[in-house]
Amino acid sequence: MQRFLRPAGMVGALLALAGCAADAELDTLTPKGPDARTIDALSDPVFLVAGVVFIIIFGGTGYLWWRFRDDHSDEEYPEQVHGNFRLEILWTIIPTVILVVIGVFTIITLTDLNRYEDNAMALSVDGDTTTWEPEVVVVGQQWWWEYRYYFGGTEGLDLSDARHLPPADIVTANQLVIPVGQEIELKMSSRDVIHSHWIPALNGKRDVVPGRTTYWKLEAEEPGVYFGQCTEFCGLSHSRMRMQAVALSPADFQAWVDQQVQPAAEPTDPAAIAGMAIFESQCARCHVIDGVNDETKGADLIANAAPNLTHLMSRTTYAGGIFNLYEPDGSLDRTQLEAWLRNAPAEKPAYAEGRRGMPAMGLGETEIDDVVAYLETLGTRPSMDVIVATEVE
Amino acid sequence: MSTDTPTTEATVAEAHDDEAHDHPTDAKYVRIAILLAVITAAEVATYFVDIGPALIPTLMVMMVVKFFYVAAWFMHLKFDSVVFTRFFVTGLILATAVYCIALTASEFWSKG
Amino acid sequence: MSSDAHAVHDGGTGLSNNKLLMWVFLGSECLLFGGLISAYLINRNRFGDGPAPGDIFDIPFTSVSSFVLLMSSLTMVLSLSALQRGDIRNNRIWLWTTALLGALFIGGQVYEFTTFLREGLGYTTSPFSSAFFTLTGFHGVHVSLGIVMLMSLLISSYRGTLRKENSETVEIVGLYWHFVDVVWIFIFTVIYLVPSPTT
Amino acid sequence: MSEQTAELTVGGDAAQPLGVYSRPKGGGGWRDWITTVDHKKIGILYGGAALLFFFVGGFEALLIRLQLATPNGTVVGADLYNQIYTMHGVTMVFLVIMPMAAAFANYLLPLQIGARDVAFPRLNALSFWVFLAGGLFLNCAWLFGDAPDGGWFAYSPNTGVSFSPGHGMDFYAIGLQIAGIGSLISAMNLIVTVLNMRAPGMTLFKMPVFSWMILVVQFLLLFAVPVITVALFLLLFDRNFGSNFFNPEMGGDPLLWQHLFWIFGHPEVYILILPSFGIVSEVIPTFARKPIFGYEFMVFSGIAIGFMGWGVWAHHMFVSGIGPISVGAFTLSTMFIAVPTGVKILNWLATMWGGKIRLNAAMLFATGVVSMFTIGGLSGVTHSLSPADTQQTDTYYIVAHFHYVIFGGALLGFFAGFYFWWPKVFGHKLGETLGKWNFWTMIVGFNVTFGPMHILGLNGMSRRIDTYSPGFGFELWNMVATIGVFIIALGVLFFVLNVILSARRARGLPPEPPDPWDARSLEWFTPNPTPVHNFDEDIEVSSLDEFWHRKWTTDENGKVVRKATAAEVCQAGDAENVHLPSPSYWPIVMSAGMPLIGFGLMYNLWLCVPGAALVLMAIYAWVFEPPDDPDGPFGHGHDDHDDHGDAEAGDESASDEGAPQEEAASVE
Repeated sequence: MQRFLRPAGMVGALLALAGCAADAELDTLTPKGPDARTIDALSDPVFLVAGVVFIIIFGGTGYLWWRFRDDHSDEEYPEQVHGNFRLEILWTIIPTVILVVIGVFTIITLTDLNRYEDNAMALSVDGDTTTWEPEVVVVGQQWWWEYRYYFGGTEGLDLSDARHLPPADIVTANQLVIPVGQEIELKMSSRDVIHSHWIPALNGKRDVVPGRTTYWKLEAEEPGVYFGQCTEFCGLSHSRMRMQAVALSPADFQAWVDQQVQPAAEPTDPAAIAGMAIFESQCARCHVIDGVNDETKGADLIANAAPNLTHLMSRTTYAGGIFNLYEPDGSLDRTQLEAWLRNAPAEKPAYAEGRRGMPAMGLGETEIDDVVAYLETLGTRPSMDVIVATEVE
Repeated sequence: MSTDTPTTEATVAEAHDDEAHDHPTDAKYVRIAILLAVITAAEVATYFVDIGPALIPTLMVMMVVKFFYVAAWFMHLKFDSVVFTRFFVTGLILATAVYCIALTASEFWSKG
Repeated sequence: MSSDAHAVHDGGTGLSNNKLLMWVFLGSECLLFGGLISAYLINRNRFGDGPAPGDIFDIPFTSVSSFVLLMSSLTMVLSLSALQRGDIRNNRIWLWTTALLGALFIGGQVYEFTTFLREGLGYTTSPFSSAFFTLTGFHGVHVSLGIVMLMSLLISSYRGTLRKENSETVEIVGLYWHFVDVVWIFIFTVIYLVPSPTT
Repeated sequence: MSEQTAELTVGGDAAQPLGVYSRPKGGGGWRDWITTVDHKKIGILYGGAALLFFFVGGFEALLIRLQLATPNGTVVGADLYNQIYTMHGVTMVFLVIMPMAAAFANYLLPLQIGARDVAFPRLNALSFWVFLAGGLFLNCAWLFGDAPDGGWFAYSPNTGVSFSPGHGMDFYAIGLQIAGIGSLISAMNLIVTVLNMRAPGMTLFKMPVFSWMILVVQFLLLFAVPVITVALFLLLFDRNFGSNFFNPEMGGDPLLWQHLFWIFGHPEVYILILPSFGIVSEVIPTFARKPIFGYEFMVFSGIAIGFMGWGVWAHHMFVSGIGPISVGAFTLSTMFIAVPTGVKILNWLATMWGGKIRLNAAMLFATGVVSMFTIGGLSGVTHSLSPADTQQTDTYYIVAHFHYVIFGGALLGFFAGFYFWWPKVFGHKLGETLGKWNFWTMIVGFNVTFGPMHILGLNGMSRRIDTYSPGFGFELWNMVATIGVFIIALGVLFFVLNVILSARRARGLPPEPPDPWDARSLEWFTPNPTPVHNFDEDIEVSSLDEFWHRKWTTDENGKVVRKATAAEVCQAGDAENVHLPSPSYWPIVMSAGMPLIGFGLMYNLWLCVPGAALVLMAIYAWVFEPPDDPDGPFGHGHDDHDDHGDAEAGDESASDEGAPQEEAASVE
């Protein structure tokens, strides 16, 4: 990730320190999109005002300690002052005025953030050119994110039962792929408990609530990868529910779409064929691979869904965005993936016995090798830029 | 919320006088009850007679009138110390305001 | 009522502690019932596949039981008025009547609940059903507690300890009773009479 | 419970002979404590219990910080971590700050208004024992290996039975319900006390600011507790009886929980902080040796905070998907609650201005509150801006904010109160040297712990995460915060040492003479420690700071001159034959039944039977308990706690045939 050194002294020493932190991919003070920038433009001056007020009060207290300490130089009693009406009115009015000013700007910003653009972009889907008003359906569940793309629009899409959604053109997990420079509208819901979708460099957070639809938006100014984290406590593995927004140039985005709308390729390698059989008998109870099974049968989980694996290899993280799929040199991180297949709950806490999270599948070592061989056939590896930028620890 | 004492003192004296002399008679209570019964009958009548868009306001007015009569006469708020009224009314207003705001935020009025 | 300087001075309201306590408590109860009523209102059109409120409410029946509860407020105030006159006999009669009217109301509620159950509206059927039973159930528990208080008053009356000078006790029980009644006035209008969603 | 007990005012003369109903007969030692109805002893009990829970909650905090000291921490697992942070929050809010405020309120409020006791002494004892029962019940969850793990805010549906299938959230719902009963009873009792029991001449606007703040808090409790009661009932019914309030699968609405919880939860914030504001408003004038600046403004700003506190709850829900209009409205209401708070801070500073400040431990803590709370208040303003809040909420920035408010505001204020009123309660002062060590370690440790959390939060560290990965820039400041928490622990240790050592030093010495601080309010009229009957005789109050005005006056040049020494002004505390309310067994018995009912709801409904039986027996016995114990240490006659007020009772007993009868007040 790029480092961003904020000009020191702008909002006082404390916040400068905050901005200086290395590798701060979740930093809220380094906006990379217009929405986050709008928020930043509102909060920075307020931090400044708050800092000044604090220095006055803190310094004032220290000054009073020193100036009016009882030095026992005489026995005189201080004058008994009971109050001053004018002063009281003054220091009621001054904060009020400050807050009115801040309030006006806040409401303006709030209105800005709730205004959704009517943007559209041309997109070729399966050979047909359509006009896509960029929007993505976001579904949270314990403990990963699903992103669903409906290129025909989401008019009339009912998210009140997110466990049963109509088939989408693209279903992916944990990495929200977006075209750069477009405002993306997010329609969000949850399949189990409340989660919160937050990509700090692009915009603030918004809860996803089961049974309801919440709306949010984000836009990236530059191609790149922007980290996010679920921020509403959602149970056991709340801390292990992360995501990334991957912003691509329009051409790269089109290329990505072209890949994603394809069903999975038939495996040819014998190990991969064996792996596919294991997938069908074991994994297909929960996971979907387009061309092998589909969502209609439902997953054997409370949330009724597990990540769609059709283009697994086009993503760079898995298990709620906490493991790298690739080594820094671009090769598959076999060790981690095998450990995950061997005993998932040991790698990431989950209530598998309560049908939440991936259980230990009880696969033998050869079976694991076969499944890995099959998974490797699913989707195309992304560019090295993306692999390096998305790496998590 | 607060009770400023001088007025309280006066009201207390009044209240005590009331208790001694001006307490409503049983006949008065019965008349109130008949009034309440009549209003209830009118309320129930709205179930059988369609009065259009005036229905909910009418019901609310009748409800408030009943509420008021029970509180003022049967609960003696009309005669007792204003302190009691303040407690009750504070609770009522607070509950009404807070829950109406909560219902508004839950889009009850538009989707109810 | 003497203007005893000790009893009424700047340091207090001069009001009875017990009565003040009851009023303070009733102020607090407004927030309790407000919460339950709001929970009902938010859920009243969430009846799922179960019966809808507009289809299942029996307004004529509920009107009768509401009327019964309303009249129990009259008998309650008459019992207090009797005791304040020192009329123990009428005090007991009216206390009995109040308790019986209260019991009749509870009986009506039990009947209403069993009818609803028969018609497929169980406690777990839908958010509407849960909210309805919770709200009216809480009110029913309040009425029942009121009946227990009335019976306690009657017991102490028959033991000879409920006399004119304790009339404040009856008054305080009465405040509670009337409060439960005004809550029902509210519930009857807002929950029953205001047209409810139907399927 | 209170509604029945308040009502069953049944004459008791015919019912007395049965042995079970006799009042406890002294007995001394622990028996005095469990049957006491003395507001001072109850206050000490509240304080002791709160300190005990403070150590429990503090231990949980240490574990949290150890787990987060380094990335990928392995001190505790995710499951245990979620239980620990939930219980840390619940414990500190409901079992430490609230009861500690109740400790100060119980001990000092009657003294500050010149009363012998509260209006309903037995209800007072009941509220303590019920609180303790709730607190112990909650912590029993640890013994069952199944502590609540849904956060103190318990957002549904994560706390529903599908996602939290153990009994943890039942412990939460029932435990808080029980503790809530205690708070509600206490609130009603103290409101009646303030309204009816003030000393002659003490109008409401001659009450000290502390008493005022306690009164405001009781109103907040009175109206806020029923809201959480509703919420907890609905949660309990959802979990145990299959109702659908918060279950989205059946069409229920998780946001209903949030509304109910925060309608309670935001007034709760002021419930936590206002008592401390009251304490600071007593300590600063005493040690600056000036009256509180702008008394009326202090009182009205407290009332305004209490009032406005009802209109801001949805700022906890800015990102929950409520509409933009709601967000805008709550943004504005939240911002302007800063105004009365600012008025308070400036008035404290103005009180110090021109004073002669004695910087002892109590004053250090009080001024510590002023500056630390300011930080919390200002960070509060930054997230009242709802757009900014979408970046800040649910991060460590919020954790920093509310610790500056609750630790830097409420808790430091309580420490100021300890140092200030310790001689009043225990007859000796706490040591100054250790006191200063206590202050400086705590304030340094506090800032080292929570200061960095501002940075962590703005750097994007989420709340309620059991671990974090390296590479986000969280390592340094988490380590610093963990070091800080041990400095706080050291500060607490200094306090404990101070308590022990100063008690040892005071052993065998005569108690501290009255008025060790040249104080201003009524509680210092009595000797130290406070005699059991509080005041020998009623104090005629003619002004705010009555005690000070009896000692000092101004001469013709406007100079303050002494007119009497404290020893001349104070009462001797040796009055005899003062009728005091008799102790009672039933408050503790009644509260013992409640956890049994709770366990019954969770494990086996039959357990509810003995629980309910205990409660009912206690209510029955409570009602028929004789008004007094002729053999008791306090002489006989009627309970004397209604000596101001309750005109009816007095009139009746005087007017009628003179038959022995129980006063209404004694039945509470």
